[in-house]
Amino acid sequence: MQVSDEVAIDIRNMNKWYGNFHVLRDIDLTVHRGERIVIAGPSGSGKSTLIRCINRLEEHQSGHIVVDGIELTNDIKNIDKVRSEVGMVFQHFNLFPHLTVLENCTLAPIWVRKVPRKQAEATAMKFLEKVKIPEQAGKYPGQLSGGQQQRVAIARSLCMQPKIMLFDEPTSALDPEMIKEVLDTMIELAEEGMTMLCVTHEMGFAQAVANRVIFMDQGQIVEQNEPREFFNNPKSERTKLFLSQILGH
Amino acid sequence: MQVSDEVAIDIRNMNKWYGNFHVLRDIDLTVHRGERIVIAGPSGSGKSTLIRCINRLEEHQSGHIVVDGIELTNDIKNIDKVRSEVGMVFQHFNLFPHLTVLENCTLAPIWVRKVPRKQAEATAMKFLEKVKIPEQAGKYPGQLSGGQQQRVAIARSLCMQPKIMLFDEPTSALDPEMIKEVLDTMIELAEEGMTMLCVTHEMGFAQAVANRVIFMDQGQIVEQNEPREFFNNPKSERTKLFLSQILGH
Amino acid sequence: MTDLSVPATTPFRPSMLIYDRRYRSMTFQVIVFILVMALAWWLVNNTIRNLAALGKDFNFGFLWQRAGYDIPQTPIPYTSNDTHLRAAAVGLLNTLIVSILGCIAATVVGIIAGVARLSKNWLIARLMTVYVEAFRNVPLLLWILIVFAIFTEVMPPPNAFRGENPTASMILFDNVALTNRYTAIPTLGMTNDPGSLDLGARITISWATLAFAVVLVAGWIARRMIGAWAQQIQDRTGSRPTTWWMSLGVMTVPSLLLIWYFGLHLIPPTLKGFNFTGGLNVQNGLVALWLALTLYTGAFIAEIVRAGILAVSRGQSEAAFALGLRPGRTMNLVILPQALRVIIPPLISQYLNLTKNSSLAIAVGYMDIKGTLGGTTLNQTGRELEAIVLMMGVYLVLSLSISAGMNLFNARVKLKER
Amino acid sequence: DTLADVKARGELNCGVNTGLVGFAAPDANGNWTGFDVDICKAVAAAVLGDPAKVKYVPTTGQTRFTALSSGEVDLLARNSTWTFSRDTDLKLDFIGVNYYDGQGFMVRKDLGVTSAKELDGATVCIQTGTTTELNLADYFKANNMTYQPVNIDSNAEGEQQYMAGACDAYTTDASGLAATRAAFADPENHIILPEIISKEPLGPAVRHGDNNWGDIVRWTLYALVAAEEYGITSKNIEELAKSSQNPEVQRLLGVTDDLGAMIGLDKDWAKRAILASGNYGEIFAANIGEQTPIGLARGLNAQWTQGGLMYAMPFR
Amino acid sequence: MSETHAQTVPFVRDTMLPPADPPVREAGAVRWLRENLFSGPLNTILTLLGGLIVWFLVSHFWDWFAHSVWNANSLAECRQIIAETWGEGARGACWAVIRERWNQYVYGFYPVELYWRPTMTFGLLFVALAPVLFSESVWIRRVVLVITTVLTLWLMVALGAPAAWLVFAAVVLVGAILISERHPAWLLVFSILYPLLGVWLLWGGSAWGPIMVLVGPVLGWIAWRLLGRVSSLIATIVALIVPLVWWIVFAGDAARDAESLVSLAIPAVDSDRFGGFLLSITIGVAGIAMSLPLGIVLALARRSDMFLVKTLAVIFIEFIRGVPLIALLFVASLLLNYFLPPGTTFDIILRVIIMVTLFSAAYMAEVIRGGLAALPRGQYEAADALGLDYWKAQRLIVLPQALKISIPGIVSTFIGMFKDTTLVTFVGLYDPLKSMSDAVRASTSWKGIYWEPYIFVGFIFFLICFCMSRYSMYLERRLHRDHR
Ligand SMILES: Nc1ncnc2c1ncn2[C@@H]1O[C@H](COP(=O)(O)OP(=O)(O)OP(=O)(O)O)[C@@H](O)[C@H]1O
Ligand SMILES: Nc1ncnc2c1ncn2[C@@H]1O[C@H](COP(=O)(O)OP(=O)(O)OP(=O)(O)O)[C@@H](O)[C@H]1O
Ligand SMILES: [Mg+2]
Ligand SMILES: [Mg+2]
Repeated sequence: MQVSDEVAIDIRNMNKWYGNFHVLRDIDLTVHRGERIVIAGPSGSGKSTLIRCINRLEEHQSGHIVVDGIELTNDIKNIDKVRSEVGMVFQHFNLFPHLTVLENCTLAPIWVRKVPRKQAEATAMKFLEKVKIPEQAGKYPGQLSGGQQQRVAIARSLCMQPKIMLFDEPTSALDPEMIKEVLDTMIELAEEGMTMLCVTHEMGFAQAVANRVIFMDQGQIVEQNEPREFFNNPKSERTKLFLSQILGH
Repeated sequence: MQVSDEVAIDIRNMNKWYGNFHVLRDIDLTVHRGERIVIAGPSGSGKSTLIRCINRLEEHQSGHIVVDGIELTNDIKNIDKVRSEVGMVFQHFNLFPHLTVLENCTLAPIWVRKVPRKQAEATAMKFLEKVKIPEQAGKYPGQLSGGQQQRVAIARSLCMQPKIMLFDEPTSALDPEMIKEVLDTMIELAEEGMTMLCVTHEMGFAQAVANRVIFMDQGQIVEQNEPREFFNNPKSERTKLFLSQILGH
Repeated sequence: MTDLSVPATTPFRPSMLIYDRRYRSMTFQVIVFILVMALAWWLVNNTIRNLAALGKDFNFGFLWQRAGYDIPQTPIPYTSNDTHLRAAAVGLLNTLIVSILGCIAATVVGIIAGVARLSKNWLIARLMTVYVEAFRNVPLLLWILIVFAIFTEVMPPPNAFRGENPTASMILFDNVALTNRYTAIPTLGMTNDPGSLDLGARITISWATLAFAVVLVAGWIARRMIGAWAQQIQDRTGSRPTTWWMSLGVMTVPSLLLIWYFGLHLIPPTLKGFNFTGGLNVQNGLVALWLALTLYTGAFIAEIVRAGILAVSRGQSEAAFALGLRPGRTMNLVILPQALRVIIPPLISQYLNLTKNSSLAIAVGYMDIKGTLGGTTLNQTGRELEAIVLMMGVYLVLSLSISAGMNLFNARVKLKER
Repeated sequence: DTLADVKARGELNCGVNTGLVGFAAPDANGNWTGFDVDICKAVAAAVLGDPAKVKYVPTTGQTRFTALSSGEVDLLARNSTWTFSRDTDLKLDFIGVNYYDGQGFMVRKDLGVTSAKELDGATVCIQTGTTTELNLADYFKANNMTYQPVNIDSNAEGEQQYMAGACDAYTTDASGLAATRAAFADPENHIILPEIISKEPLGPAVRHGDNNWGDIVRWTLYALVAAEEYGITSKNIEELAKSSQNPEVQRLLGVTDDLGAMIGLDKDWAKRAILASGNYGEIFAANIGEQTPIGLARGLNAQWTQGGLMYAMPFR
Repeated sequence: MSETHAQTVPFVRDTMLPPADPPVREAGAVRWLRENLFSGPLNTILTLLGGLIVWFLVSHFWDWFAHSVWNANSLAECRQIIAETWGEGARGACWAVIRERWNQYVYGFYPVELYWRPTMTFGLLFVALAPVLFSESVWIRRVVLVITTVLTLWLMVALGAPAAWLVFAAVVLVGAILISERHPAWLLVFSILYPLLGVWLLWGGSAWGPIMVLVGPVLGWIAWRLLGRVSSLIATIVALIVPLVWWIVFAGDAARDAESLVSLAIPAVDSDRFGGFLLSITIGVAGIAMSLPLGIVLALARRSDMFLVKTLAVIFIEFIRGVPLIALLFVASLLLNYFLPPGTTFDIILRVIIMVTLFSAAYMAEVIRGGLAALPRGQYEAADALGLDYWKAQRLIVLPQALKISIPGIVSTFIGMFKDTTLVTFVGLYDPLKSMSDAVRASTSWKGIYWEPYIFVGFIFFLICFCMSRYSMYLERRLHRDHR
């Protein structure tokens, strides 16, 4: 688990509004290559919005976001470049139900990266093996269990060979038995040194793999620290309250 | 917890097919009045099918099922008689959402047993008190939590004053906090001497109340024994494997 | 498999007819069957007795008698000397013409309106809402009458095009005249006419038409082949060659050559006597009916399209964006294939409705099958039983073939699920 | 047996046009008036003793004959042309002619057309399902001319099309043309061409096979015609019944013989029929005559004594 | 703001930032315009295009609407007034025709002095619908019933209803309001009685007819209760046969005898006096009321596992859905008499209602089938496990839920059917749209008037259908919320 000095994501002074509602306030965040960051916080605190800003699924209104050296502006080319460097896994998987698992995985490489189909399929199979479901390649997403679907979603992102992966509560829509298989996949990824930002409430996962835990509230970063310190010795009152709720449960 | 000698359910040589798929193979099972039987087994082993045969939600194709002295044949009168002796609680509660809790409980007594409404309501309140939710009588099922709904479902069955109760994974659709309240209700029932057949994976429950645990696999009864023996000293390989899976998890 | 028999303990008793589940459903069905048969017998018997009382018979012979009336718009040659059968055929073709044209136009209108209703542009979205609500909540008959009235009241009569200072003028380079009777459009002439193929029953097809059909089909196949070839290249190398100019070429060049070979040109309509001649006069009845059906059905289709697009969750496009797909690609590869599954079944039933609603042609004097077979023929021959039975049969066959097509499609695109 | 049915019902079901001014149309209150309607009233008066006991069933060109043959109406008084096939194949019985008509054309004056022979290539508005449709086809064929039909389904629609100039000529029975033209804001700008291209004897019809009922309707119509011939009007009828010495009048009004008994009615049937809305002449004058907006001359429909075709068979 | 470096300093925020306002260009009307109308070149073009369309429509029709004449006795007079007021050659709408003939558009040829009867019938319709359609919220029911009561009574007074009837209507309406506050389900009794009451009020005649019709089911119920103890099967059969026998054999005579003893007759109005919206609404409401039960039966039959029953239902539904309504109307007017015993004739309105009923029943069946399919299997199983038999399960568990789910579909079927009632013009009935307008135009004073009647009738149809569709959308949203 090496963290380099190279900066992968650099967010400065970033603000975002929904209409008149100030969702993200003066966000400053630097992520280094190979870092694994877990973002936690109460519901509505802007966690999802933050990571969706990073691949421009949401537009920020002031400040700067630089991903892998590319600043996110309204320039479509930059956005495209950033998006093909950044993979994203959603809470509800968002697999394409009309395509087989394999097609889900090869769609973007073929149409965005212009990879020959054969090669795209080979890569896809490699990643499907990594998430341990190569035998499901020919099935449709609707035929898989939730855990399997989420693993396909991860494989689909990996097929674009992104430098950074974003996860937005990847396990919260899953049945308890299936959470483990997805978390295992993510831990494996982390061990390979992938730069990851993960919104999650799985504190076990945070303790196991994160370099840093960021706690957000009311659109602001309230506290950040390495996991051990964060859990054992939270500084701010809000963090304490939050931790008592989710851990005491 | 007294078990009488009287036979409540007698299944002999029963077979069932779905199309060409042989789900239940040569089932032989005798249940005495007052016995509490837990049925366990891997998914797809035919547990649900077996207990659904007992009140003829499924039709068996050969062999005999005698419930409370009445043989289940295609004779509608017999089926009706058996059904009003046997209560059933489903995994997904299956309450009637358009009726209040009280109406859910009085519906069958009024329309099947022809009990006067007043009396049916009194009985219903009695059972609602037993499952500890008399105050919810006027609400609609949609307004209750899962655990409360399942307890209503139990009360609804009890209102028909059945001699035998069947439970099909009554707690598996519930959040962990709610499982306990339902299990408590069931334990209480068991203590009153109700004949019960319960498909469940709650091994704590099995150990606490069952007279007998039946283990099924591939449509057959593989092993049956009293709970202590069953858990501590399983005989067959399959049972051992299964127990290691569900207990180790 | 082994023995599937019932336990032998229950010999048959008559009471099982009612109390045994297996026999009861049979008993019930037998009773229903007897009742239905009795009803059918009663109806048929009544009909026979009524026919006898009126001294009539059930006989389709009238179809071969001389029709004696004229039809304004005849896709196949027809005069008043032809039989009622041929008149019915003309009517059927007219029904098909307005239905097919209507389905095509309604789809276009519906898709545009449905997409526009979802537009972020406030004005456009509101306008489309007004359009959709106005057409959905007012009887179709009214729209047909109003559109027809607009044509008769607003358009100039042919003689307004006449004289030194005509009050009306033709449009599209003097090729098309909009009048209050018809829209006069040019016909196609050939300097090098190859003659025509006789299909019998005075129905002919020009060889030129056939040639064009062949060339167009061949062009289409060639386009598909180019597409497949491009796909192959893409699969091999990853980048797709630009093929639009090749596709355009195979689609158009042969046709252009044919046009040049046959010397195809437009013969514009000219005003002669009371009316325009030389061109093709498309009756306003047809145009009004077509337009009203289009706008009316279009409003319903707009709702279907809107619902279909909304049914594809936002997450799908976000996932595609997150993978780096451009909006256009996302639409083609992700949104449309999913939306279509939702859209097509109700869309087809709108086609069905449109076809059936075309029977309102009677209100604007457009002679469809209802106007010929179920109208004038019925009236002149007094064969209401035969004519209506025949007409309903025709509609039924039309509808059933449309819904058979729908079922086939549905079975093919159904999403696979657990 | 229609007569018994009507008497039992206490009401005469009479099929009429859905709306043709002068012949049959409901007014703003739903009261029916017109030339055909008065026939219904006369029959109702003769049979039931009360001209108001009529239920008017509006019929379209499509539904009229079926309404009669199915028994929905007892009598069809809906300006229908008496033709061979209708009388035989359609199983109707026309019981007489109440209006001798013929098909004509109306055109705008500024079209400059003076004869139907000049209509080659014209657009002609025509009501579907009528004999006029067939006549039109035959006429143009016979004269080796072409035309473009515009099929419309009601008279009101046809007028609208014609007025808007959607057709050069409007063709229907001459009486209808006159009625239509009369109602225009500018009748002087429209002319009815001199050619009458067909014979259109319009008359009431009854179901085939019930001869007694046919007789009743037929002789009610004749009674109206005869009344005009003998000068019996609704005003002087009471007086004539007492004073007239004409034996035919006496027979007609039931003063002497009891003709009514022969058709299953009472003595006064004809008197009541005439009283309902007057004799044929009065009915004509009140609904479509020259004093009305429709303004039809008697022409062929004058009494035979006046050079017309109205000729009641003798009451004897 | 601290430099947030993972390896080095942990970061803790001491003071929370307050929410700030968005940058100016993100707020106010400017933003609204920018976002909604001019957010890009394409959108700007579209906006201009839309503006053009609006301008075109307004500029072409505005003067026509602006120059409306409400008081005139004929079209000629109208035109004269327009020419005088707005100058020669001005165009204008002549709404005077509506003013003069509105009663015909609404009531057809119904006797003027009896206009209050259809009005009252229509008002009571809302009472009958209240427990079915407005069961969702007390508030809506209250508003609907109060408005109905006020409007109905006011209109009845205005139309000169007799005092006794006013009292009757007031009692029913006010009673309905009171009952619906406490026991809305009791109003269902009125809903069941309403069809008979409605028929009697509209067509008039002796009240004994409907009463004797009602006696049939009552006798059936008594028989069922009496025999229920012996055998439920026999009881059911007898309970079905008794009313039939009663209706066919005895009801007619009984009604006549009762009428001669105690007369309960109000003036009869013949079917041929029905027209305009009265006709449309009568056919529409009768059609829907009868097609609903038929549709339910068909839907159940189509889902049955009995092959023959299912096949028959499929054939019927597909047949009806495969032919245009207008063809069925022609069957009603031309062929129905062939299919009945020689000599039977009955009212054309009744025949049309039968056909319309069959037509919408087929559509209704499909709608309800959807509702049935949406019901989870567990509901059926729970009913079975409780020992309810098929019919009880359907009646108590399945249908109440399935029908509720289907309400939006049922309403839109009704809208479609209501619009289709205009087609009766082709069989010679006076629908408000074509026949009535033709009849108005047939009079010399209004010959040539074209747009105004159409616009008026279209507007009324729009109003009714739009309100219904909005209401059903509201219900649909509510249902969605409740099912969560
Ligand atoms: N499209 C939108 N328009 C307006 N407000 C929005 C929109 N999306 C989110 N919000 C609001 O922004 C705030 C932050 O939302 P966000 O989804 O980022 O929260 P979160 O921390 O991810 O919460 P959760 O744990 O529930 O996912 C919330 O108050 C939410 O209501
Ligand atoms: N209606 C049906 N048609 C065909 N096969 C069925 C049907 N219902 C169940 N099966 C099959 O029968 C087998 C036994 O099913 P059953 O539901 O009894 O298993 P189970 O032991 O209850 O499993 P679980 O623990 O998952 O509930 C399974 O393989 C299942 O796929
Ligand atoms: Mg979130
Ligand atoms: Mg199970």
